[in-house]
Amino acid sequence: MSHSAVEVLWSRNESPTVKTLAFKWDQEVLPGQFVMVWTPGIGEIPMSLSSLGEIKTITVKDFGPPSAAIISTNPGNKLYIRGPYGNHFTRTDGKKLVIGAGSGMASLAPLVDKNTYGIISAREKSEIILTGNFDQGKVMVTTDDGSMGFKGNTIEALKVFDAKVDMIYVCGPEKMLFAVYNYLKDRGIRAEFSLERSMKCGIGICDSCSIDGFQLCRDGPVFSIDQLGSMKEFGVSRLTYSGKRIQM
Amino acid sequence: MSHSAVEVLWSRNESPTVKTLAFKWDQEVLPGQFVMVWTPGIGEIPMSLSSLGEIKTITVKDFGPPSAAIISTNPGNKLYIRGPYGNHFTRTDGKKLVIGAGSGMASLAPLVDKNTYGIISAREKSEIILTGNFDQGKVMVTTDDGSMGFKGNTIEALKVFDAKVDMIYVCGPEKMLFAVYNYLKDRGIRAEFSLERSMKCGIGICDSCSIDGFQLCRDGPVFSIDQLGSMKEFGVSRLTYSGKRIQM
Amino acid sequence: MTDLAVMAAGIKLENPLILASGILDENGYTMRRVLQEGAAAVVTKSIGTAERPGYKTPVVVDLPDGNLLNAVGLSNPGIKDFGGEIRIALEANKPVIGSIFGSSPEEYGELAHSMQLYGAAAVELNLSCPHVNGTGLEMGSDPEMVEAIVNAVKNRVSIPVLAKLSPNVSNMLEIAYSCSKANSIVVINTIKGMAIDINARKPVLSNYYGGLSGKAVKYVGLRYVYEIKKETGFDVIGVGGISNAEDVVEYMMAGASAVQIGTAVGRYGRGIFSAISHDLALLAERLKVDRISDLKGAAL
Amino acid sequence: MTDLAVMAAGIKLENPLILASGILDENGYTMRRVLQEGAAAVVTKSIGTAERPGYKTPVVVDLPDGNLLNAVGLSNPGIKDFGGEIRIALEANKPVIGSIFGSSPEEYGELAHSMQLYGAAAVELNLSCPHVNGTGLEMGSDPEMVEAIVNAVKNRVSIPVLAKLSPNVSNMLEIAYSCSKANSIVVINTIKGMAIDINARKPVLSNYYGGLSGKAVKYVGLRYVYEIKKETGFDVIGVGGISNAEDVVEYMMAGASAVQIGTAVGRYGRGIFSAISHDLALLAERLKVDRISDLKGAAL
Ligand SMILES: Cc1cc2nc3c(=O)[nH]c(=O)nc-3n(C[C@H](O)[C@H](O)[C@H](O)COP(=O)(O)OP(=O)(O)OC[C@H]3O[C@@H](n4cnc5c(N)ncnc54)[C@H](O)[C@@H]3O)c2cc1C
Ligand SMILES: Cc1cc2nc3c(=O)[nH]c(=O)nc-3n(C[C@H](O)[C@H](O)[C@H](O)COP(=O)(O)OP(=O)(O)OC[C@H]3O[C@@H](n4cnc5c(N)ncnc54)[C@H](O)[C@@H]3O)c2cc1C
Ligand SMILES: Cc1cc2nc3c(=O)[nH]c(=O)nc-3n(C[C@H](O)[C@H](O)[C@H](O)COP(=O)(O)O)c2cc1C
Ligand SMILES: Cc1cc2nc3c(=O)[nH]c(=O)nc-3n(C[C@H](O)[C@H](O)[C@H](O)COP(=O)(O)O)c2cc1C
Ligand code: FES
Ligand code: FES
Repeated sequence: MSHSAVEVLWSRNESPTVKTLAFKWDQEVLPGQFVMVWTPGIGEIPMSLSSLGEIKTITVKDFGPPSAAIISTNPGNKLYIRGPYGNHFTRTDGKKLVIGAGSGMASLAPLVDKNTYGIISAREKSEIILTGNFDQGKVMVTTDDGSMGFKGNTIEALKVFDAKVDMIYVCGPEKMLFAVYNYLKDRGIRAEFSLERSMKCGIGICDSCSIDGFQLCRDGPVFSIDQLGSMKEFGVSRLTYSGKRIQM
Repeated sequence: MSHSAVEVLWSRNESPTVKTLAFKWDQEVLPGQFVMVWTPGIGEIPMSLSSLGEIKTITVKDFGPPSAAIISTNPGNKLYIRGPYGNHFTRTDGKKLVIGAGSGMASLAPLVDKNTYGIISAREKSEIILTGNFDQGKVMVTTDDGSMGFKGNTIEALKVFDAKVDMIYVCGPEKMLFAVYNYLKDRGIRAEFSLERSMKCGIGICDSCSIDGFQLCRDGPVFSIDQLGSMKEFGVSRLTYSGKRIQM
Repeated sequence: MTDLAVMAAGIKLENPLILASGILDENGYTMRRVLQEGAAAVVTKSIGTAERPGYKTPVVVDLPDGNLLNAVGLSNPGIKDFGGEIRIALEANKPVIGSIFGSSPEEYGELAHSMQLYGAAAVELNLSCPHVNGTGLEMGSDPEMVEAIVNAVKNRVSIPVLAKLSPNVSNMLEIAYSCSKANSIVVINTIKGMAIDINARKPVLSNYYGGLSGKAVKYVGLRYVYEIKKETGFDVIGVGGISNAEDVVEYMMAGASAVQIGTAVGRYGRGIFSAISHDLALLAERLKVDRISDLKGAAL
Repeated sequence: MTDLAVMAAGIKLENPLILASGILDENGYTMRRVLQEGAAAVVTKSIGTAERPGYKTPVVVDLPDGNLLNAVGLSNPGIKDFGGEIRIALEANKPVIGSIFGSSPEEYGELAHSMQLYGAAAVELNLSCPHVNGTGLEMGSDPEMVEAIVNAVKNRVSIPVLAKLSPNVSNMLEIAYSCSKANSIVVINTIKGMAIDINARKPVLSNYYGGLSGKAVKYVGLRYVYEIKKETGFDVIGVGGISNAEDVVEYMMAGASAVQIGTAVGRYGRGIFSAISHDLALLAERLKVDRISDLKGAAL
């Protein structure tokens, strides 16, 4: 048996294109770790866990056929998963800020506690998800079109965010990560970034997820701001599913 | 690495045709268990361990090429062994009698303590081995030709042996075992017999060592008198190395 | 309670578990006991015309992780002296399948005929032993020879004929097609391999080369069962690396009508047949089928 | 201290450990890091003429006991876009061996020529991928085609040529002989296999069939290295199931001049190269040799 078959207990729409699915899986998972979710006949893709209790969840954006297939799994039906894989965010008791864009909020969700602020961005209102995880008044929303919250991008939000925090966690499209990295790099704040790459194997074999010789599926997906500093591929280029190098 | 390479520390002639070889092997072994001893290029045969301390020994009779090759292994050279295999004799604190013939004494040797009597048989004097393991006066020797001890066979010795014992352990040629079995079967004494068969694998795969569907290498080589009572092959027939059934 | 009975090669079996050829099946008393302890049928050791001692020891290498290498070398007493063993095995009142090896279609035919006379429920043609010259794989990699052997045997006996094929070939499918007259195809025999002892600086097996079996070959066996079933539609019996109920179900889903178990019998003891039967019934319940045979071909 | 340097296919290697094709070798930065972390050389992923996405996921199945099944499907960017990756890898100043696959001798020749231009220290011909039609094994099981490919490549490049062969054939030795012009024979590629998920009732790989690699195939690889070395005397590089220093020594004793490591890199991480080098030096001392190369062929 290669995958665990877990039954979907319930699902919930987070936005018109994002859905959370819940299942029972008796496995310890740390924030930032991911699973590979297989839909027989369609494909297998990496998914962060968006809650880590006895009942676990994934929060999936409808993108291509593999993610669409996961989203259309009804309660009572099975998800086929393997993992958990990868390293994890370093937890801290102090004051923290999470910066998430799009479905990137999924992997950040388990980090959110009473002491956590958030900056959540998306193109437009309907794509903003998981704001409810934060305490009242601790979350700042930005949209490209200003249809919700602040009109602008993550960096602009970051500039007006003035609370001092002990740790910043970031997840979202690499362009955003790169911008945040550049903004933070000389500011001496602890920060961890969860990256995305094409992931075929999840177990450090296929090289499709690598960045600067590190395998996202083993050495990542979470890297500290210092680690990113030495990477030549970060924000610059990556390999496609076939292995062709393209610019970001 | 399939076999453990153990260095022969010393060797000692027990008789013109029997030699004991000692080696260090960090492995718990119970009395009656055996190892497979491989001589590269020659063959691999089962050997009981004749002492079980930190320094272990095998006591080998020069029979065919495999046993001759083991015997000619000089101190400093290596034995290639795997195991231990098989079940073992049930130890008891009470008064015991060991009955050994020929190299059968090897597997019985670890059982001998202050409270143990022995009947050792062989065709002639030079084949009598390991008498020194017993306390003075507790061992009875018989030879077919009367060249040492009592002239006669094991059964005749058993008849004159009058001490009451709690357990009898027997090892030697099946003819002898069968005779002892028949002598003891209605006498209500606990007894265990270690059998011999051709042994190719030692791990319950090849069927060459089987008796009545039991594998000597796994279920044996030690069987209780009650187990032997239900066996149709015991003392009657066995398979040769090629698998041909021959009468005993 | 799940119904574990299956039909394989036209033989009704009380459960899908058959003892594979070459493991605990040269002594009639052992076969009888294996049947009494829960196997639905046994395949005998491969028997030839004349007595053969086989290779010198070591004839097996006990590998890690439930794998094994062997080169027993088709040791056998010769067909004339094997009837007695089959007679003893048959006392268990379950099917005994006679495995045979030869060097010509005629010889296979004669051996099969003797097996039928001895009361074998079927005959299994070993066309796949990887470590003996002049038989087994040497004949089994030539589709025309395979066809000639299968046809010769079919003409000589009325009991079902099983053709056991080797994974050590480029053209398994072509060979499978050449067995169209057989009642079932049995895959796989062992994969040719070797083990070296670094202290002795020598191959361990006296024959140097042997056959790999056990847990790791399951994935190779599954592929052959699946591919042959899918392409030819023939009855297929799966063998290779089976050691638990999940493995059995995987093979059945790949299209096997029954399975054979070899190496794991050594590893876990004869009790493996009743243990797997027990687990198989529970697993079938979990998979929501009443009859284990309902799972046959489910993954095709 | 033991001298770990070896000569393989005419290339001097600082230790006998090479990264196998298809594992952590499509991104130049990864190859560079693997070299910096202790591999003596890397073989690139097999590269063809045109870009290929390969198969849909799942492309691997993580099996128990250090085994793996894969059907990546020769995904690659196409030779034109691979020069940049090799350039990055070469920054480690160690040999980079370019693996290629094609569908004709001419195509192999062209690809090899590009690899030479990119600075590859040698070219490895993938004649053995078990799960893609029209290349790999399909060509690699025909001795005449293999000979034509090897000769075409030899005529086109001056760097050493390695022929990587498949274990999924009846006639490996004949194929090996047909590579007489190659500088080394690399064995083995993966063994064709399959895995089934009993809950999903489906083969796991999107391509259904894949290639088995990892610990269990070591015994099959050893056999091929030993047999080819013994019969042909050609230089042989061993690959299949190597995960520790003992495994390396077994392959070298069987006749390998160097070894490649694939699956175990995923299992134990890139650090496996330096870990094995360290253990290899200790093991050589225990075996009383000053140079690891003294063990080459010791079991022949
Ligand atoms: C560590 C990690 C965590 C993630 N967590 C989340 C999360 O929590 N929520 C979320 O919504 N997303 C997450 N993602 C992104 C997610 O895995 C998908 O990449 C994303 O959903 C793309 O959607 P898709 O696969 O449906 O779309 P597509 O664009 O259709 O395809 C991407 C996938 O399809 C296959 N594919 C692509 N191209 C080809 C081709 N040419 N030939 C064959 N097959 C191909 C591959 O399986 C590939 O992974 C995560 C990614 C990573 C790396
Ligand atoms: C559990 C057990 C414990 C034992 N303990 C001891 C002990 O402590 N001391 C002792 O001296 N003996 C012991 N023996 C007996 C020992 O294993 C040998 O069987 C005996 O020494 C015969 O000697 P040999 O193998 O040298 O002789 P041989 O008669 O030459 O050969 C027997 C062996 O040679 C091989 N062989 C035989 N016939 C053929 C053939 N036709 N073709 C190829 N190979 C063949 C096989 O390996 C076979 O086991 C024990 C046996 C068993 C089963
Ligand atoms: C020790 C041993 C002996 C074997 N002898 C035979 C044989 O005589 N005839 C035959 O057809 N297969 C023989 N085989 C192959 C098995 O029947 C079976 O095909 C193979 O071992 C794979 O199954 P397994 O992994 O369950 O062992 C033998 C296998 C082993 C391990
Ligand atoms: C994921 C994966 C991809 C592979 N891709 C290739 C390839 O592109 N070309 C090739 O010649 N071999 C390829 N192979 C085979 C390996 O190079 C190697 O021959 C095989 O895996 C056996 O070695 P191992 O057991 O150390 O992995 C691949 C193997 C794996 C596991
Ligand atoms: S996904 Fe294959 S190496 Fe990370
Ligand atoms: S020696 Fe092979 S079964 Fe006992």
